[in-house]
Amino acid sequence: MAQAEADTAAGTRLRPADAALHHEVGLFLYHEAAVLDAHEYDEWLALFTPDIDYRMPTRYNRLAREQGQATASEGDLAHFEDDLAGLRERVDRIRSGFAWAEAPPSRTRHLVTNVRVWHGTDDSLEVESHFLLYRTRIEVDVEVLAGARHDTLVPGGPHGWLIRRRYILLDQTTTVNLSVML
Amino acid sequence: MAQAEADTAAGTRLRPADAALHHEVGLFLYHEAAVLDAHEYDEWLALFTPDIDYRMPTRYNRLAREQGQATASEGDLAHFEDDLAGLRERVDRIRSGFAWAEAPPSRTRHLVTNVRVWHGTDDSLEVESHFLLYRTRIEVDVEVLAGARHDTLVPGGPHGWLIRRRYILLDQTTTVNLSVML
Amino acid sequence: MAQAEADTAAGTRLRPADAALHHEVGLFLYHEAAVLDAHEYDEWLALFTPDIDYRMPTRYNRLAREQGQATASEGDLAHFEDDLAGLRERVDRIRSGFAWAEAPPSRTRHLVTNVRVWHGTDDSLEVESHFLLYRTRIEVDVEVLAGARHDTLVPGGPHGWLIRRRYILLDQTTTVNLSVML
Amino acid sequence: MAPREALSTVLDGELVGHDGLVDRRVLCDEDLYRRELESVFERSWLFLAHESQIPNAGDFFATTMADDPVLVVRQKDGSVAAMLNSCRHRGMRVCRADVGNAKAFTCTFHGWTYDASGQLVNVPKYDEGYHGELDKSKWGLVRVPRVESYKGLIFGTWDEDAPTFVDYLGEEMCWYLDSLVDRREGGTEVIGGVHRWVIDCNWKLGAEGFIGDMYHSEMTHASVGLGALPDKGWQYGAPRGHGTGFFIDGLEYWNGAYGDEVVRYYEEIAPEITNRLGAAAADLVSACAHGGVFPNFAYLTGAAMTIRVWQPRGVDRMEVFSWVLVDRAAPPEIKEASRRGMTRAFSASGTLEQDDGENWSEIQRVMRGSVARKHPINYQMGFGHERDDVPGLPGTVGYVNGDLPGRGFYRYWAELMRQGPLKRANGDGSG
Amino acid sequence: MAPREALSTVLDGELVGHDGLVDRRVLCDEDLYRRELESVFERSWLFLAHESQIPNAGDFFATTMADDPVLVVRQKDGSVAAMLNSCRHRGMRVCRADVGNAKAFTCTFHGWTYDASGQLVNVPKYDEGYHGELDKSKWGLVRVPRVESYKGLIFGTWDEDAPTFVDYLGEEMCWYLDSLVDRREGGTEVIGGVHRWVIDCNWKLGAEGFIGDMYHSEMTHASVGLGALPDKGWQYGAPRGHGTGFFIDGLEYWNGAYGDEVVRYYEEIAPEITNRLGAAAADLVSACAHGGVFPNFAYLTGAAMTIRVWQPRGVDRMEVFSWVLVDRAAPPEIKEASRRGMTRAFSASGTLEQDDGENWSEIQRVMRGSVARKHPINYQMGFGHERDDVPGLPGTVGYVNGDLPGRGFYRYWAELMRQGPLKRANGDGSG
Amino acid sequence: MAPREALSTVLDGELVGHDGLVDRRVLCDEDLYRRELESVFERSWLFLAHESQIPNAGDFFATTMADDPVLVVRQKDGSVAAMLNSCRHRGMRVCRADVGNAKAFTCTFHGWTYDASGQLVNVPKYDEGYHGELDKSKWGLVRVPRVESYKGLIFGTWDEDAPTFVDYLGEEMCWYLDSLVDRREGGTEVIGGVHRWVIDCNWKLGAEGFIGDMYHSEMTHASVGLGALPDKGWQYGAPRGHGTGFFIDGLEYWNGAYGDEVVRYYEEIAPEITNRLGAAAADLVSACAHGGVFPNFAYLTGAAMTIRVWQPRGVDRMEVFSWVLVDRAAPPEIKEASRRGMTRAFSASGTLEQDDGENWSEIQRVMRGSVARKHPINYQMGFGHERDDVPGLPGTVGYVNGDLPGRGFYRYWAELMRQGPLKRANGDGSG
Ligand code: FES
Ligand code: FES
Ligand code: FES
Ligand SMILES: [Fe+3]
Ligand SMILES: [Fe+3]
Ligand SMILES: [Fe+3]
Repeated sequence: MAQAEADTAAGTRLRPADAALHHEVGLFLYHEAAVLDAHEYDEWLALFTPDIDYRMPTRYNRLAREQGQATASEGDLAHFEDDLAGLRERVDRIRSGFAWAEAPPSRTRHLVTNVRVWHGTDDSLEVESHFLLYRTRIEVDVEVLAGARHDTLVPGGPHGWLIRRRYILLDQTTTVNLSVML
Repeated sequence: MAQAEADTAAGTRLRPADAALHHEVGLFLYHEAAVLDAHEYDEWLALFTPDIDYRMPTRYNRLAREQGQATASEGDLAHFEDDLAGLRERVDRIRSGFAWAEAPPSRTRHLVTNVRVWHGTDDSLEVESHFLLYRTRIEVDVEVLAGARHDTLVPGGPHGWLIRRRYILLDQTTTVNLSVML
Repeated sequence: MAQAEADTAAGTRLRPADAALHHEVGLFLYHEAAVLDAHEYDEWLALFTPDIDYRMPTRYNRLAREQGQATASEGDLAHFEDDLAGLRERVDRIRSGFAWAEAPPSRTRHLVTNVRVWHGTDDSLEVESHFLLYRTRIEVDVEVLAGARHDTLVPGGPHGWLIRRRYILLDQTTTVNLSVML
Repeated sequence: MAPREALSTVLDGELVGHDGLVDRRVLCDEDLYRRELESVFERSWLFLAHESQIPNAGDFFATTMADDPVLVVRQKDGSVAAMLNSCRHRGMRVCRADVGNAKAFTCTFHGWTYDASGQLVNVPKYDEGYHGELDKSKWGLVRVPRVESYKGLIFGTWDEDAPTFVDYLGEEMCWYLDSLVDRREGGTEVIGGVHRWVIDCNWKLGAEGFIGDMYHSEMTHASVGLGALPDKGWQYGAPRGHGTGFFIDGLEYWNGAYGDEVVRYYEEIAPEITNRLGAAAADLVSACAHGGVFPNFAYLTGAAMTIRVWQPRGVDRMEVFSWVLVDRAAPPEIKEASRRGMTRAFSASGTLEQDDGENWSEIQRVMRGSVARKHPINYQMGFGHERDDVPGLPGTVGYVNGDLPGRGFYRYWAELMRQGPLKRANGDGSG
Repeated sequence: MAPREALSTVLDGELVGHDGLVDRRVLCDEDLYRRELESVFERSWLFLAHESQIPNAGDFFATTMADDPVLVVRQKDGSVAAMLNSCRHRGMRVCRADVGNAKAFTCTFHGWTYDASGQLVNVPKYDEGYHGELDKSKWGLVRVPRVESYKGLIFGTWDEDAPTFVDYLGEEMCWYLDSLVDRREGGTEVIGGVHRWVIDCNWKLGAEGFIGDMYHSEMTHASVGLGALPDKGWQYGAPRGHGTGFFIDGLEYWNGAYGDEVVRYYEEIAPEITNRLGAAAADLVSACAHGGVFPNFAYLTGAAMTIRVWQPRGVDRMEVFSWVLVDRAAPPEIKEASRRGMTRAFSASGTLEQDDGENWSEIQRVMRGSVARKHPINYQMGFGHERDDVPGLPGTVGYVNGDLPGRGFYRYWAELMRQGPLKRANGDGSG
Repeated sequence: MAPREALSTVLDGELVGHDGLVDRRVLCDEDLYRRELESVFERSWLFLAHESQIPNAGDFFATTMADDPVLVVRQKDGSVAAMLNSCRHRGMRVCRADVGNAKAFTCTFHGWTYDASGQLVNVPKYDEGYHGELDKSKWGLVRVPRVESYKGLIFGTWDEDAPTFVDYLGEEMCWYLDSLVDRREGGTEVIGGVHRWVIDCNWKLGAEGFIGDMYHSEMTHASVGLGALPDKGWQYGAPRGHGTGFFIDGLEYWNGAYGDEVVRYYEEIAPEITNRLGAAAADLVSACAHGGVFPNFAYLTGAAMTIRVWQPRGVDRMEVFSWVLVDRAAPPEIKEASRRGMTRAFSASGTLEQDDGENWSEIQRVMRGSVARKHPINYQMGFGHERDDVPGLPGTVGYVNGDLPGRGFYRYWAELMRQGPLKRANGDGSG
């Protein structure tokens, strides 16, 4: 099994969270999606821990026997590999008024589904979800991206949880301009 | 913040509903989606209050400093702006056998996600959700529309709730033929 | 009402499951989606009963007065109509290393939404859900399929439930190569 | 079309016959489409915007002339300028907003800046990079050379030698168009916003439909319960391809569509219309009139009004820009009734609109192969029954259900296609 | 292909060489595609439907001839009529259902109504609008001028001067095709429904594949564990491009694919086949035979049977229409086994089908650039080793793994391309 | 472009003028695109891969030369072979993985097998089907006839008579390119993986941009707070269309972009660069240099380095393949800083990259109609101010903000377009 798939499936060996916690985490992710789609970036940044590790590796078409290498490992190229300063830089950029790729802004819609939650080794939660990112801009252009996210949440913040790690497994190998956050 | 975004985010200052109510409202919205996708229009109309306010404003690409006007205000053009008579007229039309744009009918699939519920000022509920409307018809044509809905529900009806207001924030500025309901 | 729609709406005359059961079934379907998207086919096959009836009928554009025949009945052509041996044969094929349509494999993402659960006549559950199957492969190709699923679950297996019947109502009449499972 | 059949051979043939038959290739042939962009659209007056959309200096509306992006901008002196929305440096779109207010347009690629009139006012590195040698006065945005406003409707043309817009309309069509824009003192204004949607069909299906096709109404719009439509009415076709058609004596028909209040409104304004335009115009307005200005401007007048443009987006796709038009002097509740009524009937979700689109897009789709497109379509209705003696109506007219304007539309289109593109200096730096 | 290289230059060249090489542009050149719609498809017999799909008067099936929409309708007198699914007025598709039963077809645009034979029977406003002058007898739906049924298979052609279908097949191919449709008393019928799916490749990849390519089976279908296929067998290619290929002595091979019951069924019917068609036919049917009628009809016969059409949808896309065929006299459980078996193997989800599609679509994709398409593909297998002395088999045949039918397919295709489009009166109102 | 205007007429005109104006049709005309695939791409040296991507025998990388699929494979003897990724039998793509290691490539259609050098080594049914008559030595994969490696960069060309890669570059451009690939002992290597994304614009917008457009940086990349860029610098354009541009004296600029450590790294290696390439090269590397090898290879050098190819995917789309390049001798933390920095700035999600793409794609979109494309774009910056006396810099150079390389790029492009396609034996079986 590929590193990436192993990674996203890791949670399955952990203790599942109960229904209440699933509900709570769902609302948290929906809140995140809402602020992102409303371009409320301060709200969004406030959902991450200071040591957030936000990453989305590149993926490849590989031979059957090399499927284990179909998702890039650490140290190889990623689409995103940001710490908090990096995310803030992206946000500042968009709000600078000079980020032409987002002026006028994309109208995005994050659909978050298949949310599953496990207890981590400490008081953290391991969360898997599927997403579809619908995006339209300027004319009739529509792009639809999809994939899975594996988030690690820790207690904190006004919404009860903060994201400490986000691992995004985008389904595409070749992408379009990634001027939006996932 | 634009009027429309303010509108859809309004609920965030309200008291969140509990898990049980979220569950109940989710089922209500899924039921609505199911009857709509099955073309059971009487069932669908029965889910609205007599004073339903059903609207979907037009949207625009605007300059960065004019983002507040990116969604049309009341009094400007809307894609939908219907009362119950208006909705019934649409339904009657489709069932007339002469609504050529729906003969043969679209095969639609409403995917409702990111459901969040708050208590309104009275016994109403304020509900936000994201949707993706998948639609295929005749040949291999597929259209995918997406957006957010802000519904106001009040107690009533056989399913426990009725929709008193529906505000749809479609993500497109330029659309296709909108012969289906959202 | 068409046979197919009747079929998928059948559950509505049954006793709805409670929130806890809805939660449990949701997790079960998300687990299924996860193993399918991770190509863990043994895990996937283990989610079905030995007498699984897995089917997806063909659909047609019909005249207004012939909408009842818009979905193929039993005995007509189906896209899928498999028993467990049939599903296993598909899985074995993909893993043979010679299933060229899946070498390199599709990167799929099953988004499962609108999950509703009812108690069946025995200790089974009747489950309706909507799905969107996002699929990308090789280059920049993306295909998006959508539809509804009506599953019958019975108690059993390490995950609490097993699928005894799956009826898939795909929204397309004309499809692409269906080398993936839904 | 046989592959690579020379365009000249096609044009020499009878694309538009004198017998009322029209070759279907005019709707689906890619080469004819590229040619009509130049021969038809570059030579014609094209609708840009309504004056009321851009009341203040710096207000702009981004539209297209055919498929070329154009900015329509209110100038400080109150005039309207239109210019190609494409930087003269490397061609970037200088404004990517649909609508707004701006003092200047700064290109996001290298920063060339144009003022509201399109003049090039700033070039970064002008001294170090260009050594001060670029003649800025020659590198302003390409202006639409002729822009005219007709009672609130702003039109422009790329053809410097075009007749005035009024001459282009012709005296007769002016009178018909006035029943839309000049029926009340104060003229018209548009409701805020634009309905935009795409239909996968050639733009001429929309254009010819609004210019000349009342005939489809009963069948196409059967779902909204119009019942039997009035059986009296006329249609008019102008030499340059414009046209209109209308019922007379159909006032009660509006009760169903928009309610009593619009009927009462019409009854109240009928004397004013008669006074301004004559009794025939009041008749015309009393029931629904469709109409269009060649090539791609369309309107409906009557109790409620809409104006629109069929923007070509390739041979088999168009984008509709549609506005709701109201008399400026109408009371607020009538404006509101118009807004809601036209939105319900004639927007992308419109209960009448949808079925027009279904017909047009299926006509287009049927022509993908090689056989259907060989069979001409029929514009023979009322052929030989034209009259020019109907009291109060200018020009040659025919029975409301007929193809008189449609034949005129295609005849004029064919004439322009034979004339071919504008002769124009190409590639110079003078804009 | 050099841009704008004149089509004539291309056609004069050796698109299909006498050395068994085929120019890849036949699969990817847009101009050649437009020409083949006219020169190949309009001149050939095209499969429309199976008789059993439309048993009752008014039953219709909507299909396409190449990419033109056609309605196939059972008439009151039991005959079958086929007509262009496009209104003669402005071209609207008159029927948008895939299948059904109707007494008449009313166009949704202006309401012209055609009866089941395509006759124009009602025109709204005929008196007021048309002044009774439209000759309705000349404006019926465009009929497919020649429709013939061969043992349940309905074919049609646009070419009025075409040979009869049987002459088009040729005596030899008739015999081979009979192993599909005439192996038992009572003939065949189709299971309800049609599998339809699209593959992004030129239609000829499917067509030539079923006509002549047994060679791919072991490699392409390795995943289903066929193991080594029989090594004895033959293939046949007809002068007009039809062809077939089959193993002999491969009966045990079916055990794996469809189970014991179909093998037993075959053993039971073998004497009947021998009796009807000769021992060679029984041999042929005993193992899987592929085959096709030029240009785009294909079939598989053997223990289970399918028929299909490769509908062109542009130069790089086709839509497959596929049916499961059964002997009418077969017991219900054999029909059911066929239905399930063919669905599993040869539908869009088919375990054999999928991998054919993968190969065909990647062949297409590889030709996007300019270099790969310059290198011809190879049809040299078995070149010069044809025989006409195989007992019981009509015509010139070769070893089952070979390119004999493929060469014939392309040779006949090239001949039609050189001949060019049908000469036909165009644009008259006579349909 | 007028429809069907003969290509020759267009080419005789001034697509690329001597006055620094370029006809926009070079970016949007479909026929010119098909011609440039042959006339430009088939005659030029095209980047294939970096040596470090395929270190071991059997390592392969699947790329494209323009839009033709090509496999780049490390041979047992350490050399690199490139071959068309298309089976010689019926054209199937023989390898559908992006990258990997393989001893041989077996076609999934009929099983022809090629070894790592492209030799055809196995043909199923060779005896029974082909009667042993197929000359396998003539049916290997089509080899790219010329492949050369320049300091780690592997290029190939279809033109057997092309000059060597070094001659193609020219002595001057070699020196500039060495500031990318030869600045330290040991040369360079790439970080694992490739960034791939598509932009809906003509490939020349990317290519010319990296070859000659420093001018856009301040405006296009204003969002990342670069502030005022250095005002000193030069650009160079080679006779065969290559080019580069760079600031000098801009070292502090890097602090913001990549942090102190890369600045320190540069200070440390500056003496080595000076020693290897001269002080001018050290200057050049100290700040950001853009550059490109005609037609579609591009790079950035300086504190961090990237190499990329603009793969044409139709006239209005390109796919970018982009790598992060590092000095082999750099310490791990500098390689890591490069990887993260270049990913943040110059991948599909890159904070600089995104805005380049926005400009390019909107330039493309603006040309859909007929008017904008008639107005040439401007490459006049610095025209007539070229110098060849800048100490340390080979060749004719100009001020860093200028169009000197852009003019050279288009002039050479136009020259190749006039020359037309390679004369080449077509259709033979010799590969
Ligand atoms: S393209 Fe507008 S400034 Fe360069
Ligand atoms: S198009 Fe059929 S009636 Fe007019
Ligand atoms: S196409 Fe490769 S072996 Fe036939
Ligand atoms: Fe209409
Ligand atoms: Fe096959
Ligand atoms: Fe840049």
